[in-house]
Amino acid sequence: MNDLMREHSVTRISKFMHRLDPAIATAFACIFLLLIIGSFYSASFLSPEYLLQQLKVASFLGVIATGMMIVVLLGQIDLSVPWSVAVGGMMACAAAAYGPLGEALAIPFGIACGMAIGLANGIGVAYLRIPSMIITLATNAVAQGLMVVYTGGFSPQDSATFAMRYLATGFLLPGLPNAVLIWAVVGAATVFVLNRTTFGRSVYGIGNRESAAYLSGINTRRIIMTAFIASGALSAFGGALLSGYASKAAQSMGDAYLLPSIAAVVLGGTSILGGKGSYLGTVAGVILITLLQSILSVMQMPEAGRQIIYGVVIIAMLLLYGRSPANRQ
Amino acid sequence: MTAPEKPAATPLFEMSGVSKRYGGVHALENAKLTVEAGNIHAILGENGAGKSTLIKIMAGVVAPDEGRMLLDGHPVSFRSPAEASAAGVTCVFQELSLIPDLSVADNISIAAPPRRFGLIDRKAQRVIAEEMLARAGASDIHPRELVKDLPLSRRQLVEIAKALAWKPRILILDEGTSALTAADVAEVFSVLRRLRSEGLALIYISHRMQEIAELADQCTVLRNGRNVASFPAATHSDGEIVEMMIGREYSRAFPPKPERVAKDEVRPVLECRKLGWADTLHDISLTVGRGEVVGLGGLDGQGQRELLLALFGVLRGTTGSVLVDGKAVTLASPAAAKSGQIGMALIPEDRKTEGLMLPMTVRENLSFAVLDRVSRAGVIDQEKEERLIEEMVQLLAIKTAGLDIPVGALSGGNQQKVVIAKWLMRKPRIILLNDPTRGIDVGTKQEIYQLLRRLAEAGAAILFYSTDYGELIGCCDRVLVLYNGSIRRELTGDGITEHALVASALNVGSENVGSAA
Amino acid sequence: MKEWRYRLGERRGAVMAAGIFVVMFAIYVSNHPAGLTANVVQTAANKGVLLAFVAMAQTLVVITAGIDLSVGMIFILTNAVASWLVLGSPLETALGVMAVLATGLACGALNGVIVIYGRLQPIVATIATGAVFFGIALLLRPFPGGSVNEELADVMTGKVFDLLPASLVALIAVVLVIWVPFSRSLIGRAAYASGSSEIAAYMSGLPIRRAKFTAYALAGLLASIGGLFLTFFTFTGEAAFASGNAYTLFSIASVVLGGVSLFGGKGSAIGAIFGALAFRTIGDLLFVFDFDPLWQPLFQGVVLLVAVSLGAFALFRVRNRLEWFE
Amino acid sequence: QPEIVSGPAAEGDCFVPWTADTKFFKFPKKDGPYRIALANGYIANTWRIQMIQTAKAYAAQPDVAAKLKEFKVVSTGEDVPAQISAINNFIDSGYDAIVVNAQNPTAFGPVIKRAKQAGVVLVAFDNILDTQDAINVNVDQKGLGVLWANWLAKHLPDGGKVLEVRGVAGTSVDTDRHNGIHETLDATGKKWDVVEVLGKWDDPTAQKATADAIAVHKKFDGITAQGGDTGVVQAMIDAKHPFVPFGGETENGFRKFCAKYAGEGLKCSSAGTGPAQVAVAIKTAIAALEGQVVPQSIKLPLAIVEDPNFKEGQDFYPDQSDNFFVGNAFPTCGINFTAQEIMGQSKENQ
Ligand SMILES: Nc1ncnc2c1ncn2[C@@H]1O[C@H](COP(=O)(O)OP(=O)(O)OP(=O)(O)O)[C@@H](O)[C@H]1O
Ligand SMILES: Nc1ncnc2c1ncn2[C@@H]1O[C@H](COP(=O)(O)OP(=O)(O)OP(=O)(O)O)[C@@H](O)[C@H]1O
Ligand SMILES: O[C@@H]1[C@@H](O)[C@H](O)OC[C@H]1O
Ligand SMILES: [Mg+2]
Ligand SMILES: [Mg+2]
Repeated sequence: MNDLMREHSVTRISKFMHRLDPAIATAFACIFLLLIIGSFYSASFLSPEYLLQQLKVASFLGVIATGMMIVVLLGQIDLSVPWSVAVGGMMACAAAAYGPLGEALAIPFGIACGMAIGLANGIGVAYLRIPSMIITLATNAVAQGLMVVYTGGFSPQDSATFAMRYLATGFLLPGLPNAVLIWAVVGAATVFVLNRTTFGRSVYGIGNRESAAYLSGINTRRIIMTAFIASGALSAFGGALLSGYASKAAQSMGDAYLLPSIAAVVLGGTSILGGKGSYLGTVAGVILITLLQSILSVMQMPEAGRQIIYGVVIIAMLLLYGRSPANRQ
Repeated sequence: MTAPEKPAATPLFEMSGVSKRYGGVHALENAKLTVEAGNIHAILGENGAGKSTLIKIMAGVVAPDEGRMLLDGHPVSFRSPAEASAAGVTCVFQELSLIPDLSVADNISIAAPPRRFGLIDRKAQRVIAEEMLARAGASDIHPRELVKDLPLSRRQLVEIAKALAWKPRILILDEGTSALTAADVAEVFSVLRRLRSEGLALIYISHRMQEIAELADQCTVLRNGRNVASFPAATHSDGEIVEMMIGREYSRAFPPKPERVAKDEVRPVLECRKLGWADTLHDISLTVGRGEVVGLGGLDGQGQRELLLALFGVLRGTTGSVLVDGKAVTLASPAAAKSGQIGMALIPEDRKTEGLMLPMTVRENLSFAVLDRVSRAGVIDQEKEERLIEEMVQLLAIKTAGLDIPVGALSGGNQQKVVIAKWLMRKPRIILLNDPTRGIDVGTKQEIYQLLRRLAEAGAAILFYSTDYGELIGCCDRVLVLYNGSIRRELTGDGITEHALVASALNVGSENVGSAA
Repeated sequence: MKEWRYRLGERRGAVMAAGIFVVMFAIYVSNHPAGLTANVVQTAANKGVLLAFVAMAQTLVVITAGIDLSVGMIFILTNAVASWLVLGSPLETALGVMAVLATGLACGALNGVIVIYGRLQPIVATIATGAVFFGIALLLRPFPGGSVNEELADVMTGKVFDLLPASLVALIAVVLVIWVPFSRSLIGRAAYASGSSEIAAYMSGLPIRRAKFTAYALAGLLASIGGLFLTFFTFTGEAAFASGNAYTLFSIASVVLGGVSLFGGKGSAIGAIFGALAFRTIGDLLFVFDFDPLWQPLFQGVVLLVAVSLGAFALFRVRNRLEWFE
Repeated sequence: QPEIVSGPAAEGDCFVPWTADTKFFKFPKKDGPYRIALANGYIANTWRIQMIQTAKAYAAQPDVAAKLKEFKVVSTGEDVPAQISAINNFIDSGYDAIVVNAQNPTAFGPVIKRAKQAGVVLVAFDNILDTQDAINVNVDQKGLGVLWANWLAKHLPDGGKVLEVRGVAGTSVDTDRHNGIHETLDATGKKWDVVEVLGKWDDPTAQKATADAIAVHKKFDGITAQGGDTGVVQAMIDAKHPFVPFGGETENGFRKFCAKYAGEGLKCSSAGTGPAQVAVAIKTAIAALEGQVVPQSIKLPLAIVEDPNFKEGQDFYPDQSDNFFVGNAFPTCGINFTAQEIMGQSKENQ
């Protein structure tokens, strides 16, 4: 009995090592490298406050990139992230205008609105077979249109509720910002879902070969739709957290999350073609992107140089570990 | 012949000392091959013996770890298929190399299209296409048709036509006929014989022994990546050759069929009445009883595949009705078809796109169709999964370096076993098989035949489409021959003969068939 | 008879896009206060052609099953370059134009090298190069400014024989000089082939790398022609991040509207051009209908959504569900 | 087309010439009512939405509406050529005047030419045009920078370490404000250490940039920010950074903070201009069409509120959204909207 269990845990560990592919290890190495480079500029880059601050800010991207990753694993992409984030934040704040009940349901309502966008995306991709790159672009435009109408017409309430603020900036555990805690919970749930559930398996299966998954009796369309709904929900949740962080919601708040979320997912070793990738990689990618942006900002790099370095660093890191195999074996 | 170590002329092509490893697997070890002009050379071996690897090295697709190749006595090494083809070595691959979105004509002249003013001359290209299609015995294919709109068997012919456009000196067919029916094969064979008479060297890989016997001049047998023997054809019997391939004694190919019971004593499990779909299926009525293996015969493309897909819930807008255990069912998706009360399984035709997720692990592929059974509330019970998988791997003797390697790294035959295994894990009551032994070696085929019979004995109802008449004859209790989307004839018991199969497949009276096939 | 079926089939995407465009443009013009005048057509053409160039650029890459998320930034960067160099005497201007085109070509070639030899996924690789191109544009034009040879600009955005928009003529010329030879060359075919099935293309011995490289490089060139026209149209250069991104996204929308498959191997630049013109007309419709200004973005979004969903109707004809996955 | 005349302008209190050298235009008088178009670019932020609401409200005022046959608004997004085309279309369709918030100050040369030929009055506001041939209505962006820097210099007599949160790189607004700040600080002769970060006129971005800067630099003696001010203060609160003098814009959220934390050291100068400048632009267009004399470049007064003068219900609204820009009135022009009148107006109509 005992032996058996030991054997099991051994295989689990070796399985884990098997899964920790070199890409992720390299990504984490790059994080350390960045910090060390930063510390030449100022020792504060290694201070706990700075690191925690980075983790906290990374949490928003982390939550949003989680949704992006699920969709990317399917071999799809979600370009409606910017306005899903904004809708999540704006609608959560809007709900708060409706008394204590509204306030209590603010975050769920924001998430529900994001899920509605995800549902539209999901129906488009799964049932109408419209390429995700284009349907999500269109729903993004529609969401933007709705928010413009809404802002102009309904005298919106846009301050975050106490709960939103607490989730984004408070401390449940001393020393650990709640945002980080939330990201950890979202991350753990995602790892579980991706690795231990039929949904997760199906996501990988569909990402590799949808026709084979379908003929295996998987309801691939429902899985795809669910994944897009999850992505919409996570973007909107990210938006709600972000408005908690800024204590208010604003239209442009999602703009800064689209390209970074894609870059984070891919820097983390997830194949943009789908079917391959692990959440740990996404964590690394998110931290990498956040740190890079922060260090360039603090070093007062002018915007031009910032863009150039940002691009060059991403390419350099991908060249280091993100290359696809050569054709010839 | 007096001094065999010093042949009179240098052979056209020679390779020796060729080794190739994939991780721990020796795909080839010190393999050799000598090819003569005007000669058809068969390479035989079990799945995973290294046949494809050998010819991929010849054709410049795979770089060998060791070894050398001589063409006309001069050392050569090809860095790409194009280089090999330019040197006269052209391969029709086991995996198709046609571009689905381009037309047949575009594909045939793909690498070196005729040009005018530097641009592709489509008129000239069309002329070439028509000529090559004719040489490949496929002049009925329109050169402007897109390849993806052609059925698989036609694509194979286009593939051959394309290879011919290179004007090769050595033409390699790696299971180039595995998707073809007897009639198509006959046509291809006459083409190959003509090419031989024109002085080409042909290398031919097939798992169909009777094809080898009919066609080959020389045979080379591989086992586990090593040469076992090379000998002129007809110097050994089929049985001897098979024993060389599998390295053990070979018993008879097909398990015995049970005594036939009267038709009305068989309890029908699957029944369809007047099933129709688009222009492809018309008024198909059939029953498959408990414990029965019912074959589907006929030329390829007569609706057999669609019939299976219709039963499995893949086709929309079918007419007529399907009954399971006497009750009418609606099959709107594979998910519905595989569900509890119905318990249907479909072993699909193309394992690469329909059966497997090649980059995923053997484990993940095996349990993919039973995820609902090994999970509770959507959470996978890993121990249960493991148990079922191990059982299956043993039952089907799947040869793999582990459960956590990508299934794509297995040989073709073992991949096919994984496809079958993943469905057997559900213990299905109704099993639909779409040409399941394509590309499978005799040993494995035999295992599959036995398995089918065992499953039938255990109560499954089996509907089995095969392009190999021998299989239909050997395995099936009844065979339904399809022609143009309807059942043309039902053969039973001793009435299942090659003669009858061919005759009804061609939709001619049996008296007209004479020596066909 | 059968030949016609094939001929139409080969152009289905482009014909559809042209149809959508014609219908939308007809609605636009018939509601325009000024009606169908040469000026109205010229205005629409000048705006449409810019996107058409960028969409053509995107098409080349998409055909190889890649994607170029930096086209918009190449467009912006070459606009910045042009606002410095396309000036002065005819000779200087000509050299300036060459330099702008060379810049675009170089950007495209860089993308090609990174994607092909670096073996990086085009989506991320071009997100990153896009950042670099934008950074350079910002170095060149920290604020909007610069100028262009105005005579040339007026000619290129004016009318030929007082009737035909010159920009449209230029677009047709570019199609004839770049697209037609490309699509009929071995390289072009290899580009299609590698987009359709890279492994099959490789097995067939096609020059995949050269083809992809050419596609990316020409995409850069086409985007720079767009950048040049942007300069002719605005007389100025600006490192506008938002519009760079917008053009990239619009180019993808145009390509899809134009029947080019994002999975590669299918479609043509002609389709993408009509897709771009149709896409641009969506915006124009706002002008002729009296919408509440705050509802306009929503209207545009909904029209886009409907337009991209049109293709889904073909789905109802699919009778074999496996065709979903092709 | 317009006659260049010498001043003064009609309604001299409202139509204030930018400098002493500013030209004056007198357009040939046209009979009303007029067809006027507003060609907006970017739309998706509160400022612009507020601007469009103000424009509609202004055009609907009875005395204004009486002069208008048609008032049409089109927003073309961030794409300059689309805006150019929209203006061309307005010209071709015979509009009398076009009011524009230009997506790019230098790109409208050809359009200006065409408008001139067609006798169309072109008025730019907010993001104005680099030209002498169209009317510009704007606030003094550089002056805003100067104002903020003076505020800091006043509160930090010995100089010190200042955080400057900038706007969108490459825009003239950002550059002008930045130059104003630096020239003024340099002129004090004190020792200033200015740390620049990019806030992109966006609260979360500004907040993150500020948080990073605080984490690394620990302490600043003063802060100036253009846009995103609410986020900047929020970051200070989160990082427990002591409150310091602050020169910023006019967001309601920012002003709420200024009022609340004034006692703890958040000494604010809040200045800028409301989206109501669109109304001044429309007013100018009408005046020009009526043949009145107007300056080519009109300088709008800055709406300035400084510590300790933040008055609830006038300078800020505790119960209202953080996002809107307070100071939506130009009393000298007879334009007296309050922001929540604008943002709330359709709610009543629902
Ligand atoms: N790309 C690869 N990676 C890892 N192992 C491989 C690869 N290709 C082939 N192998 C292994 O090399 C061995 C020989 O495979 P090969 O495909 O040559 O067999 P084959 O004789 O053609 O079999 P079949 O009749 O099934 O096609 C097999 O064990 C296979 O698993
Ligand atoms: N993609 C193709 N595949 C096969 N044959 C083709 C293809 N395109 C053209 N052809 C054939 O090539 C010949 C002449 O080509 P040509 O370029 O004139 O094309 P076409 O038939 O006139 O059609 P198109 O309208 O595309 O030019 C014709 O016989 C035509 O049928
Ligand atoms: O003037 C700016 C306006 O153009 C922009 O839309 O919002 C912020 C303002 O400062
Ligand atoms: Mg093989
Ligand atoms: Mg077949």
